[in-house]
Amino acid sequence: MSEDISTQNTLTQRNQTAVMGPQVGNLALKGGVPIVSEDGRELTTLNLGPTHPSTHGIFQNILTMDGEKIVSGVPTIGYIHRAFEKIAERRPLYQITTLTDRMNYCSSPINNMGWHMTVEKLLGIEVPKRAQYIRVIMMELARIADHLICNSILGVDSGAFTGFLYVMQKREEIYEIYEEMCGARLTTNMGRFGGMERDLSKEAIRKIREFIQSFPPVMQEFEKMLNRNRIFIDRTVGVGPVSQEMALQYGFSGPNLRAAGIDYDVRVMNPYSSYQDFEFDIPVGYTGDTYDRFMVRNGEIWESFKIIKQAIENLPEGPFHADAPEFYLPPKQEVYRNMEALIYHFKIVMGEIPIPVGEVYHAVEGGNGELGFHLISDGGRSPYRLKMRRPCFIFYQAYPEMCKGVTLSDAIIIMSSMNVIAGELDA
Amino acid sequence: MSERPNNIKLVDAPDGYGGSGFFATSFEKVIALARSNSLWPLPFATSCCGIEFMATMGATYDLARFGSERPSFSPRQSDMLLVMGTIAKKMAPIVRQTYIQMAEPRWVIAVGACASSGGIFDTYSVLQGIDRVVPVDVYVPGCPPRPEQILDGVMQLQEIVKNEPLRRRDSPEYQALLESYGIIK
Amino acid sequence: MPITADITWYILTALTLISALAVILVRNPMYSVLSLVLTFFLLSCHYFLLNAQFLGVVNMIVYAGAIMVLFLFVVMFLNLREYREETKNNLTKIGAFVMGLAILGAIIASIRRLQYPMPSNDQFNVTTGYVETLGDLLFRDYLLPFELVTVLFFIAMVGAIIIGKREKGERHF
Amino acid sequence: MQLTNRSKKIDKSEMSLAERMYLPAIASGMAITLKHFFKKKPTINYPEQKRYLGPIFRGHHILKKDEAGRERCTACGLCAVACPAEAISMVAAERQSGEEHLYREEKYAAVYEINMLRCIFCGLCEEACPKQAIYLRHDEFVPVFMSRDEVIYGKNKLVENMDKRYLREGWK
Amino acid sequence: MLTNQEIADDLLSQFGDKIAGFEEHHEIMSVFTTVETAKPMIEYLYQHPTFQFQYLTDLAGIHYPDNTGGELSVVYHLHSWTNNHRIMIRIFVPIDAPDVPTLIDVYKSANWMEREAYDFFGINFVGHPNLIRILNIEEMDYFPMRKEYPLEDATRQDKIDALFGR
Amino acid sequence: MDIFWIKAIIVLVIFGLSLVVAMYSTWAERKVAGYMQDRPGPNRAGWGGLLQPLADAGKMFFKEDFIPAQANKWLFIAGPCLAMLTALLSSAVVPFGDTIIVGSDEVQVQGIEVNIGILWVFGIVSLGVYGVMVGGWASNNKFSLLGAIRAASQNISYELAMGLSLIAVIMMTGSLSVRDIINTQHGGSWNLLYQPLGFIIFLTCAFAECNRTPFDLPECEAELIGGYHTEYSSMKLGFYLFAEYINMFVSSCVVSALYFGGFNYPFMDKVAEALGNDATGHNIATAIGFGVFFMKALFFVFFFMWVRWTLPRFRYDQLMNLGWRSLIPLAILNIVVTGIGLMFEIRWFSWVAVVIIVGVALVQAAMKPKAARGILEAAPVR
Repeated sequence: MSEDISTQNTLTQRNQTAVMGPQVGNLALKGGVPIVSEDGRELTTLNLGPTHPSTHGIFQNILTMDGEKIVSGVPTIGYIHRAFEKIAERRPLYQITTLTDRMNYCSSPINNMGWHMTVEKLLGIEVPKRAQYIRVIMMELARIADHLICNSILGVDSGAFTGFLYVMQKREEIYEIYEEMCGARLTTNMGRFGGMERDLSKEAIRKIREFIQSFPPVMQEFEKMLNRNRIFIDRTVGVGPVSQEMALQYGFSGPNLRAAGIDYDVRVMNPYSSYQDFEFDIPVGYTGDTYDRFMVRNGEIWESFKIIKQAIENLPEGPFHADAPEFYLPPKQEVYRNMEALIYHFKIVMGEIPIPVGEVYHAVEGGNGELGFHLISDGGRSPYRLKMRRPCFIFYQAYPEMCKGVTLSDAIIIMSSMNVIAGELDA
Repeated sequence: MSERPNNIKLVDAPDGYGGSGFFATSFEKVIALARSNSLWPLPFATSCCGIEFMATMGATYDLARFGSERPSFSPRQSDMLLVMGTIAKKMAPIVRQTYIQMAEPRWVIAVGACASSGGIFDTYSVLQGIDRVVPVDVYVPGCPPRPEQILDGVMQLQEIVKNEPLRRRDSPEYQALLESYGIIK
Repeated sequence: MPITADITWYILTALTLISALAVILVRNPMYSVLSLVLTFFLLSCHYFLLNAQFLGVVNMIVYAGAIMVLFLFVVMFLNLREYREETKNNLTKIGAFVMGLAILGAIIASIRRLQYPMPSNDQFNVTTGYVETLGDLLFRDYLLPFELVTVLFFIAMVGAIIIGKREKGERHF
Repeated sequence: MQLTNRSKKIDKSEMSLAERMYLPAIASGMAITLKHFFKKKPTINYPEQKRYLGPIFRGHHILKKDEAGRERCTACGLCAVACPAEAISMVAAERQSGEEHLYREEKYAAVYEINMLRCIFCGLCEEACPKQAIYLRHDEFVPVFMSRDEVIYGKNKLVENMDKRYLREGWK
Repeated sequence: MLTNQEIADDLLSQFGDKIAGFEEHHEIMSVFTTVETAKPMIEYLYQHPTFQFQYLTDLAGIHYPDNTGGELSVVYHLHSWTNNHRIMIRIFVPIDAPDVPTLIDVYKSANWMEREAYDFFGINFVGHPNLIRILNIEEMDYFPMRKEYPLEDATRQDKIDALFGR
Repeated sequence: MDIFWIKAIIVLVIFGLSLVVAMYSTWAERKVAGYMQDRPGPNRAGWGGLLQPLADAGKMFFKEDFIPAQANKWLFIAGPCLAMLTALLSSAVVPFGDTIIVGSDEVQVQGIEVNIGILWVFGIVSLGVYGVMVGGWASNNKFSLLGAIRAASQNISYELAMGLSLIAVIMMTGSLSVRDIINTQHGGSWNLLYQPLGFIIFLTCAFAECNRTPFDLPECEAELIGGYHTEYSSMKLGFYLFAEYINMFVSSCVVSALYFGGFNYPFMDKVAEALGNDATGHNIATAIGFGVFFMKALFFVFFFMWVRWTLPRFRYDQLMNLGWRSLIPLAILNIVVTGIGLMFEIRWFSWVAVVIIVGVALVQAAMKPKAARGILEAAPVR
């Protein structure tokens, strides 16, 4: 691997045709001979990505096309490979939270909480009920934000830009709630092992209640603009269907799987963080086409909304973090007064707390499906091996099969309805 | 219709010679002013910062106020390359090619820690700052930066553009700069 | 302004001839098609000059606007480099030359035998080229041929659709 | 495949003839956009208007002084260790006699540098600091940079100015 | 409700001495087995009428440099949705000949997961149709997740390593 | 003053007007989009962003002019020129107002009055596609080529339906001259009242001819980046964008002339009477008519934008289906119904078709409860 890319001589003529990305020589015209299909049609190669506007994250698809019909697609990923798993092997556990932030950046709280729960499982910490409820609220807000982005971007890719900006305002409100909770909008670094880093403030509760008030009309408006619009229906129904067998084979999970009609949801199958306390349904689709995916996400937004409402109504009193002094940072005042607290403080920050040797797998229902953390600890300050099960990475491999035989426009809609998040895809 | 806030700072007219019915100014300044108010972005969004850029484009912050809401995904048509998010070493040649394909005058904003310096991703696969492959005009810190900061970056770039002489792109200094990046015109 | 009209006519005719020659002399088929479009456009201008606006516009819509678009459509898909290297042996060249001469002779012969009606200023009727006159003619004097032609076109259209439908395989567009 | 009893099918009913004719959906969509046309805009005119970001927003770093104007930092290095981006570096020095009015503890940071482009504003340094010396301000951003040379902030830019003390204010 | 014991008993009766042992971590059982048995075992679990482990949750490679003769490990993480039960199957291969049969014909999703494991650890999945690097550039000549590579970016200039704890 | 010069001035004014309108359409588009999306749009360059078009133009003129290495240089340049030329030519026959009286001459406020005016617009529009096709082909880029192909087939297909829907109007008027068509609508009898179906078809086709959403397939951002103008930079791109806005303005003018009475407005006779019969009064009345026409046209420009920021776009085959399978049969139906109406001299007869269609839809919606309907399935193609 070359260290200094600036000296690489990959230079092309400046006024070369603007293909969006590098020409992939071996897959384009082979030695000037056009690619010909079985029945003698001359095929073209279209290089979609890595910087094509519809590849929201960054991945490349080299499509072989017959006119506007796609014959085959070869996806290339790894354009923002950041080696999360390698970095995690030399970071103390609490610093890995910042890495999980950047994995599925549309719903970082879910990733944060998933990671915290994994570690809590390893350390054997029992999280108090209030903290669990706060986590649920944050996770469901994150799910709403995630699905809002996906669905509104699907609108953008099909040409309806305006709905995107309507729901974006609501997403902005969700970010304000995060900000009240942890001080950042997107990469939240929210929560700590054993609970939350701070309680829900009055302002945060006010904002959540305000959100509950103001969200439904906007969402209804968004649905009204697209759900029963024939142009949209025609664009999406029957496009990129995924059968149940195919979904199982390709390891689908999350909304994309449920669109195919399988009601697998980690929140229901393996409830974590008090999800068993809440009443909600699992929206499922029929044939797993783009319309189903869209509608399932819409349905999930409403379900999440229901959960948030229940959680904020029944928010239990009590502490917002576990009583685990060796893992949870003591309050700053304690650090001055209490010698023990000071020692713990230093030990926690330095990562010197002994971690039990062992292994744990914990999965949460992320924005895109089962988000799992497989943590193997050898007792050191950082994980021996941390394998993240990233749903996007697994189901995106079905994309070439899904876009076979459809038109270019369909391929793009399928891509955005799958909600492939590059950070999660490439890790 | 909503009332217009009165405190919006409009662009001041450039210095020039006013008279009854005419207003002469340095042509160069007018063009620079025009350019600065019509910076069409090429969003090179790879990760988190791209999501914040969406927020910047959105109703609450509205990049359109600065005349830069027309995202042109074709490098030919854009004026500023907004690199948002981590640039892996696999991606670096593509950033560079996109930059090469852009028509002059072109500017680059590195948005966020990852694009500016690699951020927390101090690993084998991540490029430690895009200024190793393309010249950068403005760095915006933050991970991701708030929309306000992205707007700050755009306004800073407007300032740069406003003060850029028309002939800068032909100057030997600029050629030398490009050459130091191995970009031949 | 008869003199202006004359000058216009000469310029137009020259341009028409040049573009018509360009159609066959230019090697790049793309240019060739575009010259043909230009030729049609200039021919339409001739019609306008003759006060036959309807014919002119229809010529423009049908030939320049629709048929030539399809031509261009086809040419756009051609791999131009292939056709340039097409070799022509002497036999075809001689054949082409002979054929061309024969056609030229036929044209000259037919033109020579033609009787030109000479229009005079007092016979000139402004409304001759108008669509009303044309409509009157078509739907009164020539109703039968007109209807026959429409039926013919209709049959051709149906035939084209049927042939197009017979394409094998899935949808292609 | 039915795994739970909580599944709920989505609405995917056949289009009615009215929906098939495009126009009703188009009309209702256009009514929505027109309604928004006359709505009050939530836009914040940023450089002129600034939003209050909440009391715990993680912005510009600041090295606090105590009431007497002495630096709180004791150069223990916890913040540097806690930093996932490894953006903080410092050089510790012993406090000399006569410097008691400058530094609160016996040890202080002679050099304290943060690489602002590396920093990811995660707030872990603030949490790690046992002396409550480093904070992330809620009311100020790190400005944008125009060159790589200015991105490393030393103590001159980080230490609190006693004339304009930083206070973390809650919601009014 | 399926228990780990049932599965263990069933597997023992089916594969007997091919199983090197069992381990249980937080309710998920790991089955240690040999490279040759892994695939038949997974196929067996897939087709078993009651177990129905039809979902491949994850496939992870791990590097144990100290475990001579079995430096590289592959963990298959299976999930039976109908029973809502998870199980892990682990195998060890020597680093000199890391040949593991591919699972693509059982689970299509194994395709990229195996490519990722190859990319990170250099595990050679025999029978994989397209075993090339997936996340890293193809010219790379080492396997980055192996423990011997610290792999911080060597070109980083703005860091001081002198501080303790790093 | 010579009548020639008056005419020349009028032509120049119309020419300049379409340019200015096109220029400010770009501003209006951004403003309209902004306001519909709850944001203010450009407001820094001049008051309310009014200098935004100038800023864009200033920038574009001084941007590097780029010709890709493998592109066909001459055609690459010819593309935007053709687009601009055809866009500007089409406004020649649009009557912007009644006549003005200068001295003893009565001059029509119009570029040229020809008796086949509407066909002229039509012919020029059909040539307009060359700009897009040539530019897209010459760029030597696959995205551009796809855009060009889409543009060509879309324009040809929708021209048909457009022409057919027009025929009904022509049948009612008995003239191809736009001025005649406007004049028959005098006194509030706008064609819209007699040709509702034709109007909808014509408007839809106008959208398609202008490549506007929901028919903006040739340049749709999400799929083809910029379609035919992907490779264009600087003012060549400006020409393309400009041509689109001029086309939009001209088609708005044509729609308001054909279906909305052009410069006619209610009680215009009374207004004209009040203003008096002399030259000044007549000219003022004409000016009011001109203003009314302009407002109508601008409303349609706004309408174009309104639709663009509301609807998703079609897919290529759906677009073709809509054109060939829905609009053309409907247009033919409209012609037949109108013809029957004309035979018995019932001018509003084509409402019958509309009423029947709406009635059937209502009955069907009432008969079938939602639950009884089946599941949406993909429409079989072909």
